[in-house]
Amino acid sequence: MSSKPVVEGTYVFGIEDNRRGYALNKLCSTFTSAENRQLFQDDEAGYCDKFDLTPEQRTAILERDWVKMLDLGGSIFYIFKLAQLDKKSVQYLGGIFTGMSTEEFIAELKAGGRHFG
Amino acid sequence: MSSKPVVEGTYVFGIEDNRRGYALNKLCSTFTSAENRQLFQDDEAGYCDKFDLTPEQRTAILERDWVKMLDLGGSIFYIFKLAQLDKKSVQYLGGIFTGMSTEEFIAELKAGGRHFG
Amino acid sequence: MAEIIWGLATSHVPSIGAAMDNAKTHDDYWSPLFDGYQPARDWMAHHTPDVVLIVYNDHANAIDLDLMPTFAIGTASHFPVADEGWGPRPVPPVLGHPDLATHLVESLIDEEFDITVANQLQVDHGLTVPLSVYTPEPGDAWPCPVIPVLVNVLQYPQPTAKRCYALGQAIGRAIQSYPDNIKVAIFGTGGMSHQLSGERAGLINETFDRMFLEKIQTDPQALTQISREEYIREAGSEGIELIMWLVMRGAMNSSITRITETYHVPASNTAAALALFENSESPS
Amino acid sequence: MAEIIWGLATSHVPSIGAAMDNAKTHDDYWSPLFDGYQPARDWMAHHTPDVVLIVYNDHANAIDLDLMPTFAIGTASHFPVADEGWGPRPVPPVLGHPDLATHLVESLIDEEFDITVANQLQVDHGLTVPLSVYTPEPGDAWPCPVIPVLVNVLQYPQPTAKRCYALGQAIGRAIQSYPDNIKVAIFGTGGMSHQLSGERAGLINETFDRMFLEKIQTDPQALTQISREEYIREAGSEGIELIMWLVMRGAMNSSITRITETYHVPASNTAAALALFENSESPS
Ligand SMILES: [Fe+3]
Ligand SMILES: [Fe+3]
Repeated sequence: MSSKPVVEGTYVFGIEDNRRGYALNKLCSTFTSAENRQLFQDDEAGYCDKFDLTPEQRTAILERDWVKMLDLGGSIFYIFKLAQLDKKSVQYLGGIFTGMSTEEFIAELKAGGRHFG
Repeated sequence: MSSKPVVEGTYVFGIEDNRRGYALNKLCSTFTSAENRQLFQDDEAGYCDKFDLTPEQRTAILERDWVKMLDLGGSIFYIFKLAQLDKKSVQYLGGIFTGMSTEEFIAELKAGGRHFG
Repeated sequence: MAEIIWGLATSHVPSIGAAMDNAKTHDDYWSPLFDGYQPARDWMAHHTPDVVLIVYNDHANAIDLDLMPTFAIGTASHFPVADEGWGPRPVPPVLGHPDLATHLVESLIDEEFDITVANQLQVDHGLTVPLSVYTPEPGDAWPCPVIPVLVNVLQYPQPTAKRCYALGQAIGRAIQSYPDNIKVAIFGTGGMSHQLSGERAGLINETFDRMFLEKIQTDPQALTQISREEYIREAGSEGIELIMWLVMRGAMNSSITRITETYHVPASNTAAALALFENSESPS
Repeated sequence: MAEIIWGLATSHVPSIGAAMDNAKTHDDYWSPLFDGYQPARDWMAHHTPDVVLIVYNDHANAIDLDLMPTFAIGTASHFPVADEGWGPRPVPPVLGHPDLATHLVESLIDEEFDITVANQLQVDHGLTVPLSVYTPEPGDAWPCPVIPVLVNVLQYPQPTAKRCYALGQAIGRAIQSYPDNIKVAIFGTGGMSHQLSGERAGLINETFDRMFLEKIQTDPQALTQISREEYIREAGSEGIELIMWLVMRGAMNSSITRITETYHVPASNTAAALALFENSESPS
C-alpha cells in the first residue's frame, strides 16, 4: 500500500526495497573499509556467508548479475561499491542495464544522453 | 549562543555537551554488550585507553566521580550503564548527587519525592 | 479505513518492567502501582487492537550519540529487544507492521514531518515496559504487532510540545487513510515528573503531574503551550518525556473518554501514572 | 547578524572530483566543464564567506541503511573524509562550525523542522566535490568551516520539493538571527538530470534541466509544485537530487542576481551544471 511512484524503466528504492534488499546492501556497505575489501576479494563466498543473504542474492553477487541485484532490492549506490571493487565504471553498468556495450553507452552520453517520453 | 535552558540544580544535555562528553558517553555506550562489560571489568584503564577521553574524564571514570562525569559532558543515561556494572542503583546515584545516603534518598522518594520552587 | 480505538498514557520506568520480570508486583513497594493498573488491563483485554503504535524514546541503547533523530518510525518486521547493560529483558521478540509503518512514514513526510526511517531497530525499556503494562503475561508472543514511534527527549533541543501534538494529529489522519479495516491503539509513554541527576535529583511535582493528567484529556492545547524549559523546570530533566503523551493525544479525536487512571509515587525515582482513554466514534 | 552573501548550485558527480584529483581537468573530456566553472571561481575568490553550508546527500557511506534521516545537520568540529570504496579523496579534512550549526538546529526545531543531529559525520563526494568546485586548490586546508546539511534523496519517500524550499527559508531566518556578523555562503548540490540504473540508465533531459536552471532563480515556487514522481520521471531516479537546490534557494532572498552559469553533458552519466547567485541586500 506504499505510495511509491512507479516509473517505467526505473528503480525507485523505497522502504520495502530496503527491507527486502537489506543483507545485500549491507554487504556492499562494508566495502567502505580497505580491510573488508581485501577479505571479500580473498574469499567471496565465505564473505557472503557472514550476511543473511537469500540464495538468489548470494548467487547474484557471486555471478555479478547486476540486474538481478537491483531486482532483489539492491540500491545502485551500494551495488556500485561492488562494481568499483571489480574496477567497473558506471558506464559499464549502464551498458549492462540497457543492453549496450560500454562504448555504445558512453557514445550515447557524449551525444547528449538518452531521451525518453 | 545556544538557546539551551539553564535550570538550577539540573543538567540539560545539549549538542555542545554531546560534543564535549562524546568519548565518555561513547565508552559507556559499549556496555550494551556482555563482552565489552567483561573487557572493561578485566582492565578498566586499558579499556579507557581505547577511547579519546580527556585526562579528567578518564580519572572521573576510574574513580567513579559521578558528579564530575556529568560536569564533563556525561549524559545520565550513559553514565548509568557504568553504575549498573557496579551494581549501583539510580537511588545510590541520587544520594550522591544530593549529598544524602541512599537510604535517605529512598526515604525522601517514599515520602512523595523532593519539591522545588 | 483503520481506526484508533484507544490511547494509553503510561510511564515506562525500567524498574516497573523489572518488578514484573522478577515477580515482585505483589510486594508492598510495587502492589499499589500494579493494583492501579488492573482496571485498565481488564478493559484493554476486552478491547483488543490489531496493532499498537508505541510513542517512546530510546535511552542510550539503539540510537547512537552520533546521529540523533527528532522523530523516527520503525518499519522493520522484527525489533530485537535491546541489551541495555544487564542483558535483554526476558520478554518475547517484538514484531512490527511494515505495511502500516511504511504508510505512516509516507503520509507523514507528505505532510511535512521530517521523519527518520528506522529500517532496523532494537527496542529498549521505553517500548517494552509499556507493552508489559498492557500485557503482563505475554507468553511466547505479544498479542499484536507494534510500530515504534521514537521521539528525542535526551538531547536538547527536543521537539516542542506543539510539534509533538501536531505529529499526533498527522498520525491520526494517516491511520484514517490506511485502507485496511484494522483497529489501532496508541501508547504515549514516559513521565511523569522525575529527575535523575543534579542537585534536584529525586524531584517530584505532583501538582504539575495532576494538572497534566487532567488536561491531557480535556485541554491538550494548553499543554502544547508549555515551553521545553518549563517542562524541565516543573517536571524535571527527565519529566520532559511527557511531551510524548501529546503525540498519543493528537492522534485521537477531540473528545475522548477516560476509562481509568492511576497515579503513584514513587516507582524508582519517578512519579508513575497510567491513564486510559477510549476514542470517540467520529473524528473531529 | 549573519548574512548569506551568495548561493552556489552545483552538481556533485564523483568523477568531477576524480578529474581534479587526477589532474585531468584539461583533457578534452573535462575541459568544457571546468572552463565553464572559471567565471564562478573567479567571482567567488573575491567574495569569500566565513562559513559555508553545503546541502547534499550521503551516498551509502556515512548514513546507514538502518536509520535514514530526512534532514540532518552536522554539528561536529571536524568531519573526516569518507572512504567510499576506493580510499578517501586526497583533500583536506573538513572543519565544522559547531556554534552556528547548533544555532541552526535549535532554530529549525523551534520552527517545527524535525532535524536529525549529526554529532559525528563522515562526508562523502556529495560534500567534497562541491568544495572542490569552489576551491580547486585548497592546499592544506579548505578556506573556511563547513556545515553539512543532509537531505535524504536515496530512499523514497524523499522530502517534498515544497518542504525543501521551506527548510531553506527557515535556514535563511536562522542565519539572520545568528548574533555574529559573519558572511555565509550556501551550496545546493546534486543533479542535474541523470539516472544510473534500470532501462532508462543514461537518461538526460536538457529541456527539464534548462527550465529548472532558469526557474531556480526566477520562479522557485513553481519548482516546489513538482511532485517527486515528476522529478524522477523527468530528471531520472538520481535527478531528484535537484530538490536540494531548493533548500539553497529558499535560504536566499526573493530577488537574487545570477552571476554566471554553465551546463554541460556529460559528466560521467550526468548532466552537470553550475549556477552562482548573489544574494540581494535586504531580506524580503
Ligand atoms: Fe524514559
Ligand atoms: Fe549525488
